Amino acid sequence: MTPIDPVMEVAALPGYAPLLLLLPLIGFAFTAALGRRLGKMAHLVPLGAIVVTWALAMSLAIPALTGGLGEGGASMPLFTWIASGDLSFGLGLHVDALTGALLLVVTTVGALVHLYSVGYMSHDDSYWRFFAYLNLFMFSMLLLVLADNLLVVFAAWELVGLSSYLLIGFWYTKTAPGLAAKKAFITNRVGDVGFALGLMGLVVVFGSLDIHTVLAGVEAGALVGPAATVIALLIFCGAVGKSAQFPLHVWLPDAMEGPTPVSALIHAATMVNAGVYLVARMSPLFAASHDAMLIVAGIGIFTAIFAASIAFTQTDIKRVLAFSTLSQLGYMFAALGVGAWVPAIFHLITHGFFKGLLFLGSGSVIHAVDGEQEMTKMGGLWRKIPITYATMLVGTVAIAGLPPLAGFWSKDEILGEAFKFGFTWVWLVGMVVAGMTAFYMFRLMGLTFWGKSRVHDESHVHESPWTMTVPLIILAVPSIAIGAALGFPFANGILVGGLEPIFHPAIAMLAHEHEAWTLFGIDGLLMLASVTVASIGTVIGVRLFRDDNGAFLGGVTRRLQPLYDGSRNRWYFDDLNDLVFVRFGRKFANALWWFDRRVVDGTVNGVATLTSSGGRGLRQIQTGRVQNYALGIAFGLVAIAAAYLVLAG
Amino acid sequence: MSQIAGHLEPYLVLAGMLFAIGSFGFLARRNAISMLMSIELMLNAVNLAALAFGAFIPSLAGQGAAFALLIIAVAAAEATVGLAIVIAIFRNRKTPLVDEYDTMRQ
Amino acid sequence: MPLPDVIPFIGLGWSDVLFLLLSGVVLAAAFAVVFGRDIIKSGLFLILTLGALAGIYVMLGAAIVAGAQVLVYIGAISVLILFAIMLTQTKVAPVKLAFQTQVAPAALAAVLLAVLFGLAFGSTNWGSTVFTDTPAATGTAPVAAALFGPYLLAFEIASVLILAAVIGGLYLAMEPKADEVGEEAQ
Amino acid sequence: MSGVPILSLIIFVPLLGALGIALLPSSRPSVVRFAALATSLVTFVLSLGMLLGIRAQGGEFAFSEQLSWIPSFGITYHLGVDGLSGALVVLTTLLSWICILASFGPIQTRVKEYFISFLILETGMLGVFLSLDLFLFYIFWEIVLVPMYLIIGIWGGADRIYATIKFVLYTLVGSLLMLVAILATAFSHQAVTGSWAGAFDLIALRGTIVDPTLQILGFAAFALAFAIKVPMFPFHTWLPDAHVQAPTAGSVILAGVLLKLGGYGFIRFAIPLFPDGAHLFAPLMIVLSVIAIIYGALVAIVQTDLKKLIAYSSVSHMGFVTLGIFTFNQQGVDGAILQMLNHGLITSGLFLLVGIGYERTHDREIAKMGGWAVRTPVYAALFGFFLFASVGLPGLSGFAGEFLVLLGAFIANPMVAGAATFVMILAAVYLLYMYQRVFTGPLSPFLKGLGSHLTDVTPTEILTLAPLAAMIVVFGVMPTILTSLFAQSVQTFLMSAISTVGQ
Amino acid sequence: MNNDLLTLTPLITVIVGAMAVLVSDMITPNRNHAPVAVALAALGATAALLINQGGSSASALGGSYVAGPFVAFLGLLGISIVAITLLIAPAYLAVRKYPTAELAATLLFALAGAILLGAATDLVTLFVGLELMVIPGYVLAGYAKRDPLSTEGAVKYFLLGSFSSAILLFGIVVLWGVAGTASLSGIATTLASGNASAGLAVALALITTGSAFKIAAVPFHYWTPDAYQGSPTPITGYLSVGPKVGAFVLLIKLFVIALAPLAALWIPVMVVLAAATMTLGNLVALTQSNVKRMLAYSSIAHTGYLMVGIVAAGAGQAAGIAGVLFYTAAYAFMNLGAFAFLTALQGRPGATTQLSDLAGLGRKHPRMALLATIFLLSLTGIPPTAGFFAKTYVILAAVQAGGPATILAVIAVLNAAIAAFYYLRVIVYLFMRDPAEPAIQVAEGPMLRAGLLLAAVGTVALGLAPTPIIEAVVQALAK
Repeated sequence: MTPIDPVMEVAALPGYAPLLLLLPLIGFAFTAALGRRLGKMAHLVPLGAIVVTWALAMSLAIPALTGGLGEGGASMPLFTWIASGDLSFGLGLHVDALTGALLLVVTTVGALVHLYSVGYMSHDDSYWRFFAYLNLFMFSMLLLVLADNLLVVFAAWELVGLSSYLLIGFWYTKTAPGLAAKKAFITNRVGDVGFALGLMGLVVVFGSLDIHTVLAGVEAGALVGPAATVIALLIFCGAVGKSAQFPLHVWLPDAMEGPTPVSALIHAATMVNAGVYLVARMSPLFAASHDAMLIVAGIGIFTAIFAASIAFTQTDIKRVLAFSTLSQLGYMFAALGVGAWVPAIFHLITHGFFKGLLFLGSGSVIHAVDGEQEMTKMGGLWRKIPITYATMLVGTVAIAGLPPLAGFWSKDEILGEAFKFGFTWVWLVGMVVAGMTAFYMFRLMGLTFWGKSRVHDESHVHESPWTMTVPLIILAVPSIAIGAALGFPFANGILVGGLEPIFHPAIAMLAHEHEAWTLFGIDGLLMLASVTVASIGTVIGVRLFRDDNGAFLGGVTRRLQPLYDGSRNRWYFDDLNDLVFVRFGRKFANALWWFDRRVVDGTVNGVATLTSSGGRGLRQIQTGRVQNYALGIAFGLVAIAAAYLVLAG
Repeated sequence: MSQIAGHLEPYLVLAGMLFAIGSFGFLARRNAISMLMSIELMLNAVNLAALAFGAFIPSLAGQGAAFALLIIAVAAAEATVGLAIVIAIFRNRKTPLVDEYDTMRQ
Repeated sequence: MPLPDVIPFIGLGWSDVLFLLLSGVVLAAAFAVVFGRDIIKSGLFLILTLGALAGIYVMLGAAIVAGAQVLVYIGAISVLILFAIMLTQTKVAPVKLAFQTQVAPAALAAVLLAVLFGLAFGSTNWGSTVFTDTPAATGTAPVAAALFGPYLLAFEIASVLILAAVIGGLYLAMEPKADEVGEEAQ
Repeated sequence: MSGVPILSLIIFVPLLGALGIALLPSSRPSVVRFAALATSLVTFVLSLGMLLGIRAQGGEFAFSEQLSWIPSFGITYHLGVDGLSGALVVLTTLLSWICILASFGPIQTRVKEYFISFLILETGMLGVFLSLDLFLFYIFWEIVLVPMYLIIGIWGGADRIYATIKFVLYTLVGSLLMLVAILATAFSHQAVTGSWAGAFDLIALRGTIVDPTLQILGFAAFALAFAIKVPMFPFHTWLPDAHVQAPTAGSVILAGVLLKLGGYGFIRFAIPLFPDGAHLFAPLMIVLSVIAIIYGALVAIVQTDLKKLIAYSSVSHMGFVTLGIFTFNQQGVDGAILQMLNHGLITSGLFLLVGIGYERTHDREIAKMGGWAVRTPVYAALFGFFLFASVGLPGLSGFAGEFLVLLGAFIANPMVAGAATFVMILAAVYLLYMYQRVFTGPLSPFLKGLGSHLTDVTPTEILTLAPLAAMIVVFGVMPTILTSLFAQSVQTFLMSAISTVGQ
Repeated sequence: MNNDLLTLTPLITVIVGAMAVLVSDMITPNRNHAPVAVALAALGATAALLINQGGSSASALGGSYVAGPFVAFLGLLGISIVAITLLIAPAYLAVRKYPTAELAATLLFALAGAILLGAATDLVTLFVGLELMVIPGYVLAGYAKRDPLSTEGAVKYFLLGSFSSAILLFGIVVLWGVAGTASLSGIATTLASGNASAGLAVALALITTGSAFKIAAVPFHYWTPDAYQGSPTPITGYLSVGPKVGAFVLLIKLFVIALAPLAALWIPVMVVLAAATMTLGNLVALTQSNVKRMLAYSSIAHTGYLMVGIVAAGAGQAAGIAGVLFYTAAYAFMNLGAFAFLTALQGRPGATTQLSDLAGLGRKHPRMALLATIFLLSLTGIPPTAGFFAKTYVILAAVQAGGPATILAVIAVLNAAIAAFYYLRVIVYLFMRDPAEPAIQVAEGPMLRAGLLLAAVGTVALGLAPTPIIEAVVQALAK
């Protein structure tokens, strides 16, 4: 249990690094305390805090990604959090390329969502509360990515869960958000149990939860075999919960009950990526267990196709996006599973931007049609809200994986490496999913913007204020360019350069042979294939939904009724959960409750009644008649005499 | 030569019998006065035993009588109080049958 | 001619006969006391029992106790008893009035006790002297010696005891005054 | 400072206050109230002073006082404090004044008697924590019963008499057997050393009890007494009844301090005196603890009464305490003690909040509530805060204790930890399920019916909750404040807990 | 002889006091307080003499009376019992038009008997002393001679009492015959040498039965509830402690001293009796709705606890006797206190002592209720009261004795838990129920208050600072 010293030399973080955490925290505390009195001014402090945070974050992220901080990254110990005997868990900050990648997404999208919310939430009574929660989330999320100790990561893990709970349940006077919030928190907790147990395992093995100590230990081969598999999978449980992978995916679609900016920030761009981050961060641990990798890949790719198949038939605009998020996260896990760590993070970044964009766009749409989310009640909106339309189109193309937009680059790398590392099945499914993605995204576009309008009162439909459109436009930029920016030239763009060292140990452990990237070779073919699939999906989608041909669609639906219903009802998975956990769980708990009252407490009261009834029985011998008493005495005398004679022998 | 009267045991056995008879009377008779009589029988049995011991156990020579006299005195005192109590309750209850004095029970 | 000190054919001494006779009377009379239905007769039989016992006391050489027996019991106690009988005005009683319902178990208990005493006293070795005839009559001297020696205190206290009993008895037996009312409640 | 018998002061100031109050006219309840508050505040200040002094003083026990009391049996009036008892003492004095303040409104009948009982109760509890003489400890242990009996029985709810008698009898059965064990222990010491000197003295007795049967039976008797107090499954059923019937302050003290007496007893007396017995029984205790943890949580899910729900959550949370103690490793014990203190802060807060709600609604039926947050946002927020603390959210004090206990359990036996960790889910289930039904959604007809009576928290009420909330945050961020405070005690405990035959 | 008289002075003073009481009553008839005053004076004088005799042990009349710390302890205990009884009784008797003179005199006679019991060294004196203590008890039980219940109780008490006296006496005589001596210590030595014969076994059985009756041990307890319920409440108080103390002195002298060599025989029987006694007493008390009768049954239970001490003593633990003595003292104060409380509640003739009568007393008469609570807690055995320490003492002795005694100790504490239920139920009625209608009339008066206070002080003092008593007890045993 003696800690193993980190192998890589670590630089020191600049002194202002803690501000990344303090600013949002202060913003939260301030707004929570005084926001109520500030009315419509309540956003100033939180927004300011986040903007500054963004600037600071960039000043760290960019060097980190471009190797400016050195391979080991930079860190700064703060204070000991929990200490017991020879174990102590300290809070410290650490920034390296991986952190940088996350900072990039988190702070950028975060800042934009704050700005966006100024407009989106302007009519809400508890405006201030929303911004307070947002800052609390930013604090937690940044703590999660910056922490250098897994216990702190776990803490942040729970805190983002809390913020997510608070924001999903933001409109607490309605019933649905309350339920959704509860569901989200509890489902996450299921994963966290595994996470916690995994951490305990690590403590027992390494005597520390300091990330570098642990990883160094793993790389030194201190953890192998079943133990490695078990611990890796336990930690993966946490990721599955937070990143809403099958079977813990159920909370994410419901989470759409929260305000749309929240969906964009937490449930698309940042928090749900925490799982990916964690697995990537612990890459050597997973690399140490082949089985663990397989399971990660399996769950990832299954979630990808499973969610996509559901997204096909959803009519709530935000739910479609939610399922597509699941699907895309599945992609990332598949990538992590096959050992394509860099592409996974790459996809995390690109997805963060374009999914954020899509969600904010959908928010703008909903805003435009007075909170309507059913796409069946939209249509033909492109003229009314052109900016929203344009930006969302960008996002759609990006996610569909059509070159040269962001999605194409990351998705292509994932599929490519999956194939090259011999995970043909992952590759195949991935291709299919790529096509499906393109299809359902254009279905979304079609139902929302094209064809003739199904909005009941068109007069109200209006473009959103600049506070909302500006973020859309800003986000459109990375959705278009960041793929190329980070991913070109192929297989050794900036990102690869930055992240390679991070994953080097893991890659080394897996010993994947890496031959050079060849445009006119296997890589080119794979690229061609993925583009083709995406295009096919796109074409079908556009073709079917460009203008209403309900008749034809109805026909198809009818022919595939069972499949359609299954997909529409999320393959009945929530009903299964409800049956097994809620219904049976309640029955079981009630049984215990009965047991508690009747058996456990019953015994206690039983003893009491027994005693008193014994008393009632015994008092009968007091007949009130002297001679009965005397007879008792006489026989007592005889008995005692007999006893003595026996004892005396 | 005597076969019986010269030995201690017969007297004790006689005392035992008398004691048993007395206790039977005490247990079986309903009338308080009869019960008092039975008690007197029992006390006399004790007296007999005391005297017998006094007569046959060398170290107790002469003490038997003294003990017996004390017992008689005690018996007299008991009887006095006993009768007084009987009279008192008879005044309240108008019956000497003790098994009817069972207001207090359980 | 003097009597032979052993009765021919039976082999018992005269004292034995006397003892058997007296104990026979004692037991018989005692039975009569506890079984007789007429309480007055019971009283009289009690006197008989006590008288016979006095005889046995004499045989045990305790004439003084016999005397006290006659004086105290056959005098005082019997008189008290008769007095009580008058007071309670109970004449001959039918069996159900004379005897408890628990007569059978009572009999059982008594028999058990009798057997117990009989066996125990019979079988025990008391380390007692055996006399050719009845025990020698101890004069009054040793009794007095005992009473005014080791038992002096007991003797004095016995008088106090009787005093206390008399006081208490008087209090209880006295008629309540007119102005005093009864109560029934505890 | 060492000249002043500060521990005796701490113990008996409340008693003196009670006597003083007895002389006050019952016609002036407000005077009585403030007299009680003043007394408890003085005690609180004294205890804080003591806490600061502990570190300064060397040795295992600080400020110790020892006076001969019943020399014929070597029974002495022996007090002493270390980090562990010091922390618990401050918890007690803190909760005491909070409870007294919280009783200002609710208690309107027989005010004088109420506060007298309460101060006597405080004396009893403090005495238990500060006694180092088994006999003295037992006396305080029993004294605690009486005022609690009255507080539940006189100022309690409809079914109070059943509840209070159950509470007292249940506790008595355990403690009386403990008395026999105490005497047996003392006698064995006398038999070995030939003198009564130190026969009842904890420090003198530790490690001297060699007789194996006494080790086993003695531990069993002590453990029963403490298991009932904690309460461990299956001796817990008095708790829900007592909690539901007790007045708010009663529930707070019950959950905040009385349950801790059990855990403290294990650490201070049962295990150090009978390490062999402890090791023999440890597996059983661990199993029972895990059952309590899971079982309490599951049963809590289906409760329909707010107080009952929290009562069962206490069963679950206290299961962590016993689990941690019987891991016999640093993490487990550290965690157990943290858990005791934090449970004291958090659950007390929850009971206070339930009481505050009861003041408005005169009801605790979850089914009747709903959408409460609509009317009283601050109340709802505070409730949420304590609730998440109870869920064990990192950053709030609940987490550190639970994690360390689980870690300790994992080190001892991963299976056990695996089972116990599931309560992370269940705790979230029963608490959030309750919160969602009571506070979120549209305002329920029942609450609507209350109209203007459904006011938000008053400044006084906030004053009772603020200190708890503050400490929950502070100890959540820096639990090391506490762990370093009682580190020494834990070391000594682990030393004395080493079984002479166990290993 | 002169010396003897000096030694006997306490005894004589009590007896003379009794007569003086009667005389004073003749001089000033219908003056209820005069006799009490005289009696109290006599008690005071006796106490002074006893204290003066104190530790030094002297024997009189050829050793048939041995004064010393043991006698002093018992004497003072008896004096406090009688004194408290005399303080609480007059108010009760006055409203019911019963005289106090006979009460005072009778109590003093009984006290004389108790002192003699303590001082006796031979069977004969022991028996006479016992009778002198017991026979006045019959009178007292029937003291409310116009009250059918009182007389009924008296008849039962007397009949069973004299029956058992006969049994005990028979046993004593046979023992006397077997041992060939009346001296207790002499008996011990003879028995130690010889082996147990059938006759001896029977004697032992008779003695066990007789004394078990006197202490009201199951199954010889039947007289207790009826006699206690019937007697006038203050007198019940006396009966429940005075004769009980005496009876346990008898047990100590007969079993622990004279029959010690036969401990192997009688300990098992005592263990069974003790267990049965405490259990039955508590279980039945549990079902009583009349507080007075409940206390009667509870006194049976306390007999059981006291027997634990006897068993321990039989097993050779001096602490056993010490425990018994301490317990008797504690029990005297707390139980008399409880009955004094009931007496106060019966300010009106015809007032009952049902639990329901106590409802809500805590509001109307807080002080009275507080005192009652002290006595009840002490009876329950909650520290820091006399009752707690008494229980602890005998249990400690039992634990020391080990073997069956330890099991007995466990049974005892479990019983204590049962007992807690019915004692606490009284407190429930006092404080947790609404006042009963019509409200009961509480008797007042300085004497009553003094009696209550005396009992309360004793109860608390023996709990908080038991040391003096313990030392007195230990010294009393150092012979």
